[in-house]
This record gives sequence, structure tokens and C-alpha cells, in this order.
Amino acid sequence: MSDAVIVVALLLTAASATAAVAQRDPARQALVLSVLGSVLAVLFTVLQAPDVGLSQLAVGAALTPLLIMLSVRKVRRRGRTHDAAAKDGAR
Amino acid sequence: MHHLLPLLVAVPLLGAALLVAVGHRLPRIAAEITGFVVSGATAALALVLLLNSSPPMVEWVGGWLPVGGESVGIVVVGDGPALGMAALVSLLTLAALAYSWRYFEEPPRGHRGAFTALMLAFQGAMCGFAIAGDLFNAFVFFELMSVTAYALTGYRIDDAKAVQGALTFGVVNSLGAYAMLLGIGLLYARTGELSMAKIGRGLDAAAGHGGPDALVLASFVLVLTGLLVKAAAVPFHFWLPDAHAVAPTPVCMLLSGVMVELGVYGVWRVYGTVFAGPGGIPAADLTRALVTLGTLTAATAAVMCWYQRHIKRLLAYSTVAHTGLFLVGIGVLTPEGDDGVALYIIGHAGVKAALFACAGVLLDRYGSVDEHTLHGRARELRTTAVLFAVGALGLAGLPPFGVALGKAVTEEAVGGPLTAVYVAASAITAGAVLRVTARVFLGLGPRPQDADSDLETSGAGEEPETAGLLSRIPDTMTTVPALLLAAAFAVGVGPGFGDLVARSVNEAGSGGAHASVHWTLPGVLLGLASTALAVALGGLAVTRPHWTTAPDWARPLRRLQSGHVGDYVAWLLMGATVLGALALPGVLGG
Amino acid sequence: MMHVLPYLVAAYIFLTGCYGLATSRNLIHAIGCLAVCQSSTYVLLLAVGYQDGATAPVFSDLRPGSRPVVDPVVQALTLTDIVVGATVTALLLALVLQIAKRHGTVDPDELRELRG
Amino acid sequence: MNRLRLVLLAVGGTGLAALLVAACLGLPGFGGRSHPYGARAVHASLTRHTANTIASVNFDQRAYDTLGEMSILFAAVLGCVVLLRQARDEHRAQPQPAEVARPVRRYALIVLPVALVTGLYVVAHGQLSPGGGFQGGVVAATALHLLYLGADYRALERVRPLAVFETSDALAVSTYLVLGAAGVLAGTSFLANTLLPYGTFNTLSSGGTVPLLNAAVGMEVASAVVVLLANFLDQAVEIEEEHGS
Repeated sequence: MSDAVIVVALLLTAASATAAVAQRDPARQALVLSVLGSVLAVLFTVLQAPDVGLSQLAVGAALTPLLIMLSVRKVRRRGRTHDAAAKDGAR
Repeated sequence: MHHLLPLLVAVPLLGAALLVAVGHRLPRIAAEITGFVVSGATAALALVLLLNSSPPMVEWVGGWLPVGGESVGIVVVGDGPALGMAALVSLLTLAALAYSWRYFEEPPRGHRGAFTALMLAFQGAMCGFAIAGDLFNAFVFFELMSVTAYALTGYRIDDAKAVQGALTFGVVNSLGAYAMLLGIGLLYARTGELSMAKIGRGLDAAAGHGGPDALVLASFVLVLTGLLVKAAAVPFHFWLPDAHAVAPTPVCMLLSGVMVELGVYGVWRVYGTVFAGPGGIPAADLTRALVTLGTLTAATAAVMCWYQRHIKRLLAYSTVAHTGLFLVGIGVLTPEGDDGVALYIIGHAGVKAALFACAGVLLDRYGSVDEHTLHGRARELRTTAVLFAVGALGLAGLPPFGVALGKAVTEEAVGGPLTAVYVAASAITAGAVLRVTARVFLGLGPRPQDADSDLETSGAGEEPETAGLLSRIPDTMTTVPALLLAAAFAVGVGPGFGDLVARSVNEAGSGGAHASVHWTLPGVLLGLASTALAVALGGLAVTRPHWTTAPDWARPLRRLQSGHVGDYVAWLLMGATVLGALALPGVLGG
Repeated sequence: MMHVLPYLVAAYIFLTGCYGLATSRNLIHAIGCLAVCQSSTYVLLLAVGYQDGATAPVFSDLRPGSRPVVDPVVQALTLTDIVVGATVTALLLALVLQIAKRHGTVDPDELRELRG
Repeated sequence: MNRLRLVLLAVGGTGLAALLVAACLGLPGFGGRSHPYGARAVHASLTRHTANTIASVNFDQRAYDTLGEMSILFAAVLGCVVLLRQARDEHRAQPQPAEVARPVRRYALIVLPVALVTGLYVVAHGQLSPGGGFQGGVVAATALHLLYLGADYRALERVRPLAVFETSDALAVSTYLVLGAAGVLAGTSFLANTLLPYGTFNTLSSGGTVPLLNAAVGMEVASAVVVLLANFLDQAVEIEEEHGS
């Protein structure tokens, strides 16, 4: 029984890792990474590591994706204001 | 005494933490003095411990002494090489801090001690890595060292090249570190231990009479990948020129002077303690792997160094070439080789840091480190010119510099055709530095033509690191390189110093064999030969400028240095595969 | 199969992350891939420490010695590793932000400053 | 894409994959019984009255690793602060108060104290139950940022005096180091957990210095994450470049 759960968690981990790499849009990748973090947290709990699961949940599922989202937002906002400035200049 | 070992880490880190805690209230000068005092105290501690390192000390942090040979704690080692590296790190940090005295334009707002704090943390991390006797602990300090180095490299955020170089550095080194951690995981799975010595014994016990298997090979490859990335061996080296060319000068002094060498030291330590036994990687395979990669590194980097016009990048390639020579030296696995490399590293640290310091003077005086545009402009900087030229001669291995002694001993240890690699690589890199001296400081020869602009980094139009271009060079910026060169000189002439280094290195490794280290006639002649060759090459390059425009056969090599982080990652994987292939025969044979 | 599957999954995650890192066209995405690479180390370490039928090494509601527990050391190592990963990610993202400002792009193919 | 890179990737990746697969086949089977270090660590943890063995490994047996880990966090946060500082050609723009939907705001304001308390609870019980300074610190710090959702950015800035958090981050690291050095001053080892009584098994004060080190880590992590998030938020919301630079 527990073996089956571990196998499922492992396969889910591998699948979400693949998805995180395959998703080339960083904003969406942040969401997939968050899923990966949660799946890993589940896997760790199944592997009898609740401490690690908890921190993976806090870091992998929340903190890292949040930082990536903020970076994406900064880069996009930058792109927008610069485009606007370029248009102003062209006018 | 041995209880004091972890303080080598704790003191600089405490200094860094306190600087951050109260830094914004302190005047700038107080922050810099604090950094100086803390760094100096650590250096003094390292020297005191070093003088007491025979017989080697061992400390179990937290007092978890082994019971029946088993401990749950972390071991740190206080033998000659470990404490020697820690002392070298600390002294060089002190020099870099002195050099950067009132250096940067303005500290980041509200974080007056930030640069000094990062330097102290970097020092603590390097000391921690040097004395680590536990593989996971070594990884932790390896990461701390990397993290501080990334931040310091990207310190000048206004500079587009600096942030790009720092990111490349960060990605490649972090990937290397994760590979190393995978290797540590594999070793833990096999032996159930983390202390290096215990892992080594565990591998021997697990192998029985069978010799190493695929798991040992894989863990060897993964751990060495991490260390060789740090040591910038071909083909893991691409990050180094990109990072060293853009880091602030005081940081370059540390990166080139000791951090890269700590990678070599790590290879020596890990192989000697973990993989040297019958259950590890056979000596012949290690020699094949390190000598091949080391020779390739020296050859590639010497060529790349010769065709550079960006002076800091040129110096960075010369560091890569010398790391190749260090790897060959430890790869032959003889006591003499280890001694030679130890001396070589000490001498090289002084010389290379001094050269970077002089390049920093150019950058801050003229806002450029480009050999072409600076042609003849630095005639007024007489002192710096002399220092740069002396540094170049030291780099070539002119007796009696410490570099020459180390090189001579290593050359004797490797013997045969490999000697030619040493002479050629040091002569070519030193020749390039002499060429720069002649062109930039003396204005000799015609001004070289620009070519291949899509394949090179020019180094012109850089931002100075000080507040505006310097009209006058502060005394610290000439005293520090002068002292460093004097130290490198003293390493070679100090009576008995070579023997002292050799004894402490051999006490820690080399199976108790003791080699005596002194100047020999062939060694002196080889040193003179490579110096003469360097002078000749430099002279030829100045009088015949087409010698320094890259020929067609060098173009593909230059194209590999593409500045693209994806390429570097692909090369890292390739390098791991090559390393595995080079070490494979012993595993198959076993 | 079961006795090697977790290790193989770890190896697969590492290599997948490397592939993504090498072929990435966006530096933020590349940093995400680096985080994927690192998660392989967590999986490997915890898989190494697992023991069939054992429970978590926390004795607040477990009588010591009554049941086997999994290896606590690898868990402590993984905890350290997770912190390291998060901080490295943050630092590298900070550098990416500066690259976006100074180069106007986060596509590694368009960064052409450092070559040769 | 570059042909050479794909070739390298294919060859290098295949080689490394082959090596790793061969190594995996040589590993002891998953779920095996032999964990010598682990068994010793459990034993050592029980002799020092620490119920959560992982806390004992992190803050006692391998506390030196945790020192390194803490320093990495400290150095990385300092690095981020330095790297994300306001450059010469940037200025700060006061962000517009964003409209947040009412239910979101109410949800955030309710969850915030709960999350904060949970974080502190997790920190405090580190040596007893799963969790500890690290996990609790992250939870508490992230919870504070619910204010961004619940109120607005300026409210967040008021309750988040950054300089204080930076100082407390540094002070927490100093505390850890001083606690470690106390061992040396007392004539034993760095980070030796022999100075305080080990207390009664399974209570909050058990484990000697473990709860103190755990608290230092909790304080450090919470402050560090606050500073980290603040710097990224600043970039995303406030700092703007001068146009035409």
C-alpha cells in the first residue's frame, strides 16, 4: 500500500518537473513550480519526512514561485514603460 | 588549541553580521577599519594555528568526540594544507581590503558596511571550506563561498557586463554544486557516513577485493565536477573569464588568487581522503583524468590569453592556464608534486593578485582596461609599470620568485614531456602580460589594429570603480601590489620556507613520504628559460603586431567562449561525461 | 523496479533540469530550471534515508525503540539544501532583474557582451 | 538553436545519464535497513532529551552545518539588498493604492494573524514536533506579506520597517555565533551543547541549547525572508528607471 503511494508521488514529481521545464513562459512556469513544490512536499511526507515536507511547502510551493512572479512582473513592467517611452519618442 | 579551529569561520562571519547590524550608523571609515581588524585577527589566528599544526589537529565541532571510532558530529581538520590555505585566504583578504580602502564611490544607501561585510563573509566561507573534514560541510561552505562571490561579482550593478558575468558565474557554479551534492548523496548511500575519512574507509570496506564499481565512479565524477567547475578546468572553465573580467578589482584579487585554487585544493583533499583507497578510483585513472584535463586547460587558456586585449580578461585566462598546471601537478600523485603545487599556489596568489591590483589602477585612472586604446597612455604611471613588469616576470617563473620554486619542484615531479607544458604555458601567459606592459606603460611598438570585433571583448569604455576617474593614484593602490610581490619573492628566497611547506603538506597527505624542497640547477635553468621565452614572445608581439591578431585556427576556440549560459551548461554535462570516460578503465578492469 | 525507481527519478529530474537550463530562451525560466535540478538532490537524499515500514524520527508521541525510524541525518541535510536552494534562486533572480535593466532583454541569445 | 550546443547536450546528457543509471543500479535497494549514521543520530538525540531527532541533528549534532546554512541565507539576503539597491539612474515612484476585492481583503486580514501565530508556534516547538525555526520563520514572514493583499503596499511598508528587519537578521546570526563561541570560552568545543541542562524530555525547554539556536534561526529566517520579499516587491512596484537612459 505505502509502496503504491510512493510510486504515485514519485511519478507525479517526475511529471511536474518535466512540465516545469517544458513550460517556457516564466509566469506559468512559476505556477508549475508551485505544483512541483507541493507534490514534493507530499512525497517527502510519504517518505516519513514531515519536517522537510513542511519547509518544501513553505519554500518550494510559496516563496520561490512568489519571487519568480515578482521578477516576471518587474521585467514585464519594465518592458511596458520602455515601449511607451519609445512610442513617445517616436511621436 | 584545536578548539579554536571553527573560530576561523566564526570570527569573520561575526564581523560581517555586526557590520550589517550597526553599519548604517557607523561612519564609513569605522566600517572599513572594523573589516580590516576582523580580517587581520582571523589572519593572525590562522597563522598561530598553522604554526601549531604539526602534528595535524582534528576538532569535532560541538564536542561530539568519536565513541568507539564513531561520531555524529562534524569534523574539521587543522593540518598544514588546510590551515595554510586558510592563512593564505585571510592574508589576501586583508590585502584586498587594504587595496579597496575608501575605494568605491559610495556605499549603497543605508548599507555602509555592505561591501566589507560581504568580503568578510567570503573570507569566512573560504576558511570554512579549507578546514572542512566532512563532505557535506564542505558543500555548505562551498555554497557560502559561491553565494558571496556571485554577489560581489555583480556588485557594480550599473555595469551591464558585470551583472551578466555574475549570472553566468552563478548558474554554472550552482549547477556544479548540485552535481557535487548528488555525488555526496551517492556516497552516503554506499557508506552511510559523511566524514571524508570515514567515507574513504567505507568505500574500501564495501569494495572488499572487488575494486570500485559504477557507483564509486559516478560519485567521483559528480563530486569532481563540482570542484573542477570551481577550479575552472577545461571544459568547465567558461564562466571564469566572464566573471573575473567584470568583478570589482579587490574581488578579482581574491577570486583569481585563492578561490579558484581552493577548487584544486578540494580535488586534492577529496581524492586523497575519500577516493585514494583500494575501494576508490585507482591512481592511474586519476592521473590520466587530471593530467589530460590539466594539459588541455593549460593549452586552451594559454592560447586564449595570448589573443586577449581586455587586460583583466587576459589575466583571468592566465589564471585558468595556471590552474591547469596545478591540476597536472597534483594529478601525478607524488609528494614532490603536492609540495610543488602548494608553493606554486602561494607564489601565484601573490603575483596574480598584484597584477589584478595594477590592472585596477588602469581602470580607475583611465576608465579602460583595453590594451589597444590604452596604447602608450600609461607612461606616467612609473611605479605601476614597474610593478606590472615585475609581476609578469614572476608569473613567468623568474627565479627566485616563489612561483619559480613551486614550478621547478612541480616540473621535476611530473618529468618528461609535461615539463614542456609548464614552460610553454607560463611563458605564453607571462609573454602576454609583458606585451601589455610594453604597449600600455611604455608605448612601444605600433598601435595594434582592431579586428574580429564580433569575437572579442574589448575592455574599452568601462566605468571606473572609484568615485570618478582618479587623477592621482592613492598610496594604498601601489603599496598593496608591491607588498604582494615582495611576499611572492620572499616565498622563493626565505630560507627553509620551501621545506617548511613541504613538510606540512607531506604530513597531511602523501602517505607519510617526505620530499625535500630546494632550488636545483635544472629548476633554475627551466625558470630562466621560460622567462627568456616570455620576454622574447612579448618583444615579438610588440614589434610584429600581427602576431597578436588571432589566426584562423584559433577562431573556433574563441567562438566557444560565447558568453551564452546555455552553452556553458552543455559543456558542463560534456565535461562530466569526459571525466567519467577518462576514469572508466580502472572501474572496468577492477 | 521499486528498489531503484526513486533514484532513477532523481537522476531523471536532474537531467531534465539541465536540458531546460541549456535550451532556455528566458533567464527567469532558466533559474526555474535550476531549481528543478536542485529538487533532484532532495529526492535522492530522502530516498537514500528511507526505510520500509519505518516512521518519522520524531519521538514526541512515539516511545523510543518501539518502531524503526527513517534516517534523520538525510532529512537534516535536505533541510539545509532547501534553504540553500531558495537563497541561490533569490540571488540569481536579483541578477536577472539587473540584466533586464542593463541589457533590455532576458533572452540569453541576445546577450552578446562577453565573448572570445 | 546552436547545433554545437545540441550535440554537446546530447552526448554529455547521454553519458551522464548512463553513468547515473549504472550508479543507481549499484545503490543499496530503496527502503533498506542499514543507516549507521542515522541510528547513531537517533541515539544521540535521545541522550540529549531532544524529541525531534531532526532538530537535534540540525541544532546540536550538525549545528555547524546550520551555521553555514544560516550564513548562506544571511549573505544571500545581503547580496540581494546590494544588487537590488536603487541605481544611479532610477527613482522611486509612489505606487497607486490598488483596488483589492473585498472578499480577498477580508480573507487576507483573517488569515494573517492565524498564519503569524502558526509560524511562531512552529518555531517554538521545533525540538518537539516537525517544524522549527526555519519552517516557522518562512511562514511568519510570508504571512506578513498578506498585508499586501489585505490592505495595500503602504500599509505593508508601515508595519515593515526594513532597517529593523535587516538589523534583527544580522543580530540573529550574531547570537548564533556567540552561542557557539561560548563553548570555546567555556573551554569546550565550538557550538558544544554542554552548558545548559538538557531538561525534561518532550517539554519546550528540553535539549539544552537546541531551543536557543532554533529561536535564533527562526528570527533570522523570518527577518531575512521579509527583507528578501521587500526588495523584490520594491523592484516590482516602486523602483522605476529614468526614461531615455
